[in-house]
Amino acid sequence: MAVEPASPITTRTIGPGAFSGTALRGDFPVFDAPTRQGKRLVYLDAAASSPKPRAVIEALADAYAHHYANVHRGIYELSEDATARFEGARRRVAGFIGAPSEREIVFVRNATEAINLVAYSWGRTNLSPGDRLLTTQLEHHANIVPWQQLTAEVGATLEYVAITDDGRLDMDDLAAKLANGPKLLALAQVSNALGTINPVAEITEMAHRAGALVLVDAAQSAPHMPIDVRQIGCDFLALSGHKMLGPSGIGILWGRRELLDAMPPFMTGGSMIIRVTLEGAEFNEVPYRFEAGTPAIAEAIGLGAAIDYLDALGMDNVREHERLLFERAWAALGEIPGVRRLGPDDPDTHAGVISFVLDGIHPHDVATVFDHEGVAVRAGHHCAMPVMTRYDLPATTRASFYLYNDTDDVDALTDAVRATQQVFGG
Amino acid sequence: MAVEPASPITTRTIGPGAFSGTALRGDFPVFDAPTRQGKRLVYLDAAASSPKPRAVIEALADAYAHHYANVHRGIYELSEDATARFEGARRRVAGFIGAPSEREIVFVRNATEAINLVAYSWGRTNLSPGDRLLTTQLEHHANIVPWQQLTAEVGATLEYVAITDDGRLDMDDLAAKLANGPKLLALAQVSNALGTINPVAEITEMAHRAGALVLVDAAQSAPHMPIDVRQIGCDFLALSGHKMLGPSGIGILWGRRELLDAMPPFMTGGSMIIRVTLEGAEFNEVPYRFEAGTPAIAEAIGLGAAIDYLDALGMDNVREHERLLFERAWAALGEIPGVRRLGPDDPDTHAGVISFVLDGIHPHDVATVFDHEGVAVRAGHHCAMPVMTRYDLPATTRASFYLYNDTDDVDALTDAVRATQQVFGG
Amino acid sequence: MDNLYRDFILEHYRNPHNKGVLDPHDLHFADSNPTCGDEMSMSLRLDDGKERIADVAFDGRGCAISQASASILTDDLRGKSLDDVRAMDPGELLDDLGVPIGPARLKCALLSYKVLQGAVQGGAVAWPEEAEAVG
Amino acid sequence: MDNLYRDFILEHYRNPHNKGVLDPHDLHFADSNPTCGDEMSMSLRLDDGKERIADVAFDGRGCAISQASASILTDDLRGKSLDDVRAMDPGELLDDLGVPIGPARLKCALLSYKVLQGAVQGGAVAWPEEAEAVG
Ligand SMILES: Cc1ncc(COP(=O)(O)O)c(C=O)c1O
Ligand SMILES: Cc1ncc(COP(=O)(O)O)c(C=O)c1O
Repeated sequence: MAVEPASPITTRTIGPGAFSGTALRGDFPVFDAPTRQGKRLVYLDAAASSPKPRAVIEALADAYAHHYANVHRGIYELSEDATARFEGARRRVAGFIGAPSEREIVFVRNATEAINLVAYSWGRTNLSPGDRLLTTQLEHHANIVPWQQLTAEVGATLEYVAITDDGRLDMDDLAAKLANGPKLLALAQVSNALGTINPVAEITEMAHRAGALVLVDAAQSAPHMPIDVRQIGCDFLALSGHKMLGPSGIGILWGRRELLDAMPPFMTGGSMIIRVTLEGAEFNEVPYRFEAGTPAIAEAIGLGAAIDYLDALGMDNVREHERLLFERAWAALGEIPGVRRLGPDDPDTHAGVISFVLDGIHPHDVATVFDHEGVAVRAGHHCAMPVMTRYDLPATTRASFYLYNDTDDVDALTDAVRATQQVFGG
Repeated sequence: MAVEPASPITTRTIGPGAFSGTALRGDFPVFDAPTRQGKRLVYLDAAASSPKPRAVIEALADAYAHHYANVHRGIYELSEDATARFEGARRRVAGFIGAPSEREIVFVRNATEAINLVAYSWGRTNLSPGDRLLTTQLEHHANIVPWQQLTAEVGATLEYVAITDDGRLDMDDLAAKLANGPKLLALAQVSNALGTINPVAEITEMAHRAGALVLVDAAQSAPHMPIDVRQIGCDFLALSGHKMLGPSGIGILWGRRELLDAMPPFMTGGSMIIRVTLEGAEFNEVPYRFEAGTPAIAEAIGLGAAIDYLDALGMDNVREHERLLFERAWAALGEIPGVRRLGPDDPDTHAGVISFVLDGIHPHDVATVFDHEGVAVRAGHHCAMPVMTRYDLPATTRASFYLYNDTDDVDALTDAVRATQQVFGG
Repeated sequence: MDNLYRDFILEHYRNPHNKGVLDPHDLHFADSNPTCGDEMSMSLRLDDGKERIADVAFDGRGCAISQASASILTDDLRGKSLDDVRAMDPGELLDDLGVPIGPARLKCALLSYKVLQGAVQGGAVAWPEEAEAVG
Repeated sequence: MDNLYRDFILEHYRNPHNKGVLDPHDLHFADSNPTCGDEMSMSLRLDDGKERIADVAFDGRGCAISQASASILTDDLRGKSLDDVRAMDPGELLDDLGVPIGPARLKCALLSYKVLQGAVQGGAVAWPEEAEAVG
């Protein structure tokens, strides 16, 4: 692979009606400079966190430079301005995920905190000894460990839906475990370790029929495809801003208003109260009840800017773009001997995340050679150790696509695989 | 007050050996533009949140533009770079507060989360029915409500150290309540509602003799004076980055290593585990055990830049600067009839935060007239309702100084008081 | 101070109309402004048909905006039917105040409206949308 | 690939020295790399005075760096006193590897050192500072 000029802006379009990933790279300053080895940066780690477009960085800097003050209680121009922008971001998020009301949008740090909030607040109020919770074997640790802690604390039982050899949820097992009457099913819409897209709308319907609430971990789906909580029908949804072009330190819990209204606070302190006496406190309405202390003000505003950027492209187009990259990469990797790809074959149920292993080469070594080639991928258990256990692997290498990737990046990926095999094979 | 040119950079120095607040305003872009009313912005609300210097905004933008990736597990240049900068910020924070090791620095969202973390993790492990906890009547809600929730949950008792008419802790009452054997004393180093500086080193010694651990809420002290956890001798310390020139969404819990080591996790998920199976999880070392999920990466780096800015000025100088502003403002307000000032007279025990009420004028109306004059102050209960109750006030107006303020700002404050009295008196 | 606090706002603040508690009363409700903790109560006496407002009073301490707003709002209530009150538009009250109310003060200006609605609807109501925008 | 994976690293990876479990043994310890979950164990047989290492073996699956590092480290242990082992400098092992180890791979390179220290010190030890820097 030759060294290419930084962020070449072309008008080449990938796929009908979609945009050019090559051109979009010009929006992301991280692509301006070559890597230490003088290579063009091929960033294939969106699933861990995404680069930020200039529009988001500038929105953040502008918020800090000219519109920053603490929110909600300041009777002066700057605070009113900051508050209006912060609450405007909440409305943008509501629109992005189809929430009926922005009052259902709780700002948290990340998807992990969103899930912990539900586990602590909903879980400790609604779970009794002997109750069941259901999650799946393909979850990120963020959607496993909080439920393990919760069920251990209250004496409830946690069950896991099994996964098939090609990384899909085993729907028979799901039906069987729903029949055990869990109070809640927590599952990812897209697996970060396998790329699997779960049919969350269908599953939610099954779960509701069985009397279970449904929490959807949208950390890997919200950045990459259109999301509509009404269409999914779920009860809670969690996402992270940093995976969808937004700042770090900001994430979202969405919950149905009537559920949130009935939930006690998680963290307590300023802003989330109505009245405090030495005897006790009276709590504010949702979503404020769940936002104790000074929130990530500018980061929420930055997330709003990220949503504007995504909306301008169109989430349908983003999904279509990544599907094409997936298809090409999946096929190309399939042609290289010694490559084992994980997850489903069908592009309808596989997002732009490809986990793979190279025969006889440890994924850490793969990533090191890739890095040398300018290709940034992740290697490890991807915070999904039960998936690794399921396939008896210590780790995998994972390439994940986003809107700034193009077919050159797919070629870089397969070139890097060959280069790695050469180092270790020759 | 006449309209002044934006951020006049002068070399006038306030106080011997200190810096010029007037000159420093040039570092803060928020002072570049006049207010809606065409006035020079006189920002007297640092206690709620501080403006950001260009150096911090640029460090943030640079981190996002050129050094951003997820941390800790990426085997590629960008992630290694981001991780080194993120962990470098942790070391900077440790140095800033005199922590023996950066392993004792836990990144959280804000002081509120820091206190909640201790209440959930230390509190639920170490508190039994009948135990006592001690806090004070001058605390921010963030240092009251988590303890109310905790003690209610475990059946323990929460007591409050009384405050004197001039807003100091009643040391006899403190001694008496320590004699009741509380497991922990949680108190602010500086009251955000009264400006009182508590003698936390002396109090920690008293508490330790009585067998109580001590949590110091340094949200209002860390930005304004030198802090050294070894000199204070406390066991936990909480602070918020956004009040000390840093980004929103980042704060710190410091705790003694042996205490943190013995505490169970608070939130759970990625990064904070060593191993996850379907049966359970094994948790990582501190501080990672307490940092579930993707942290506020760039915000931590921004906090590091804020600390660099403060270190360059010298925290002793910052304190001295604010003491002079306090003395001048306290005296000037004292000369205006109809002004009641709260908190101690002695500048050694009063930080640059002045809470006051104007006879017959509601603090909300005061703040509105001030806003009209370009003077940003806070009006309300300052998330310290028990303080309001103690002095039988619905609210106060609060002016709080920082390093970019100067004597012109003190004059603007007294001018605004007179203007308010004119509106309501005439 | 231009029109920030018009004379008539200050006049209502200094000498509020309809201040106190009606005893006996048919309806009573109290609520508070979460941003400052100020509380306000309202007591209403109805006519014999229990359909229209015969008399009204408000009580509680607060800022000039909230006190003037309550004074102005209550001045206008006698003779109104409960249905009319339920249908009242909060925007009209803002207009009646006649001064620009910044977003941070909207809850001050609309606390009286919220308390009145609580009284005639038999329980706490949500803040009008105007006052929600900024939390 | 320049010097990223020198031939002798790959040689140690493909044909590791001292691989397996000594049975019986005097000391045994296992630990893992939290960033990837890779586990490694080490078993040691001591001389009659229980002072010096008579034989050593490591076991576990892992990347080329961790396997080569364990292979190289264990090659050098026979005859060393336990005190010498306790005093070993992790930096020397990094030098012995002879390839640049990026910060993210330091734990891979030093896992064998950590496991060895755990074995001779009778319990898990902290990561060497070199490997701490980047969490
Ligand atoms: C004394 C004190 N403690 C705690 C807090 C809470 O800080 P944060 O809202 O950043 O969590 C504040 C903020 O006003 C404070 O002044
Ligand atoms: C499916 C899934 N859920 C949850 C998370 C946790 O996200 P965060 O670390 O932002 O909390 C991730 C992040 O990798 C993820 O991929």
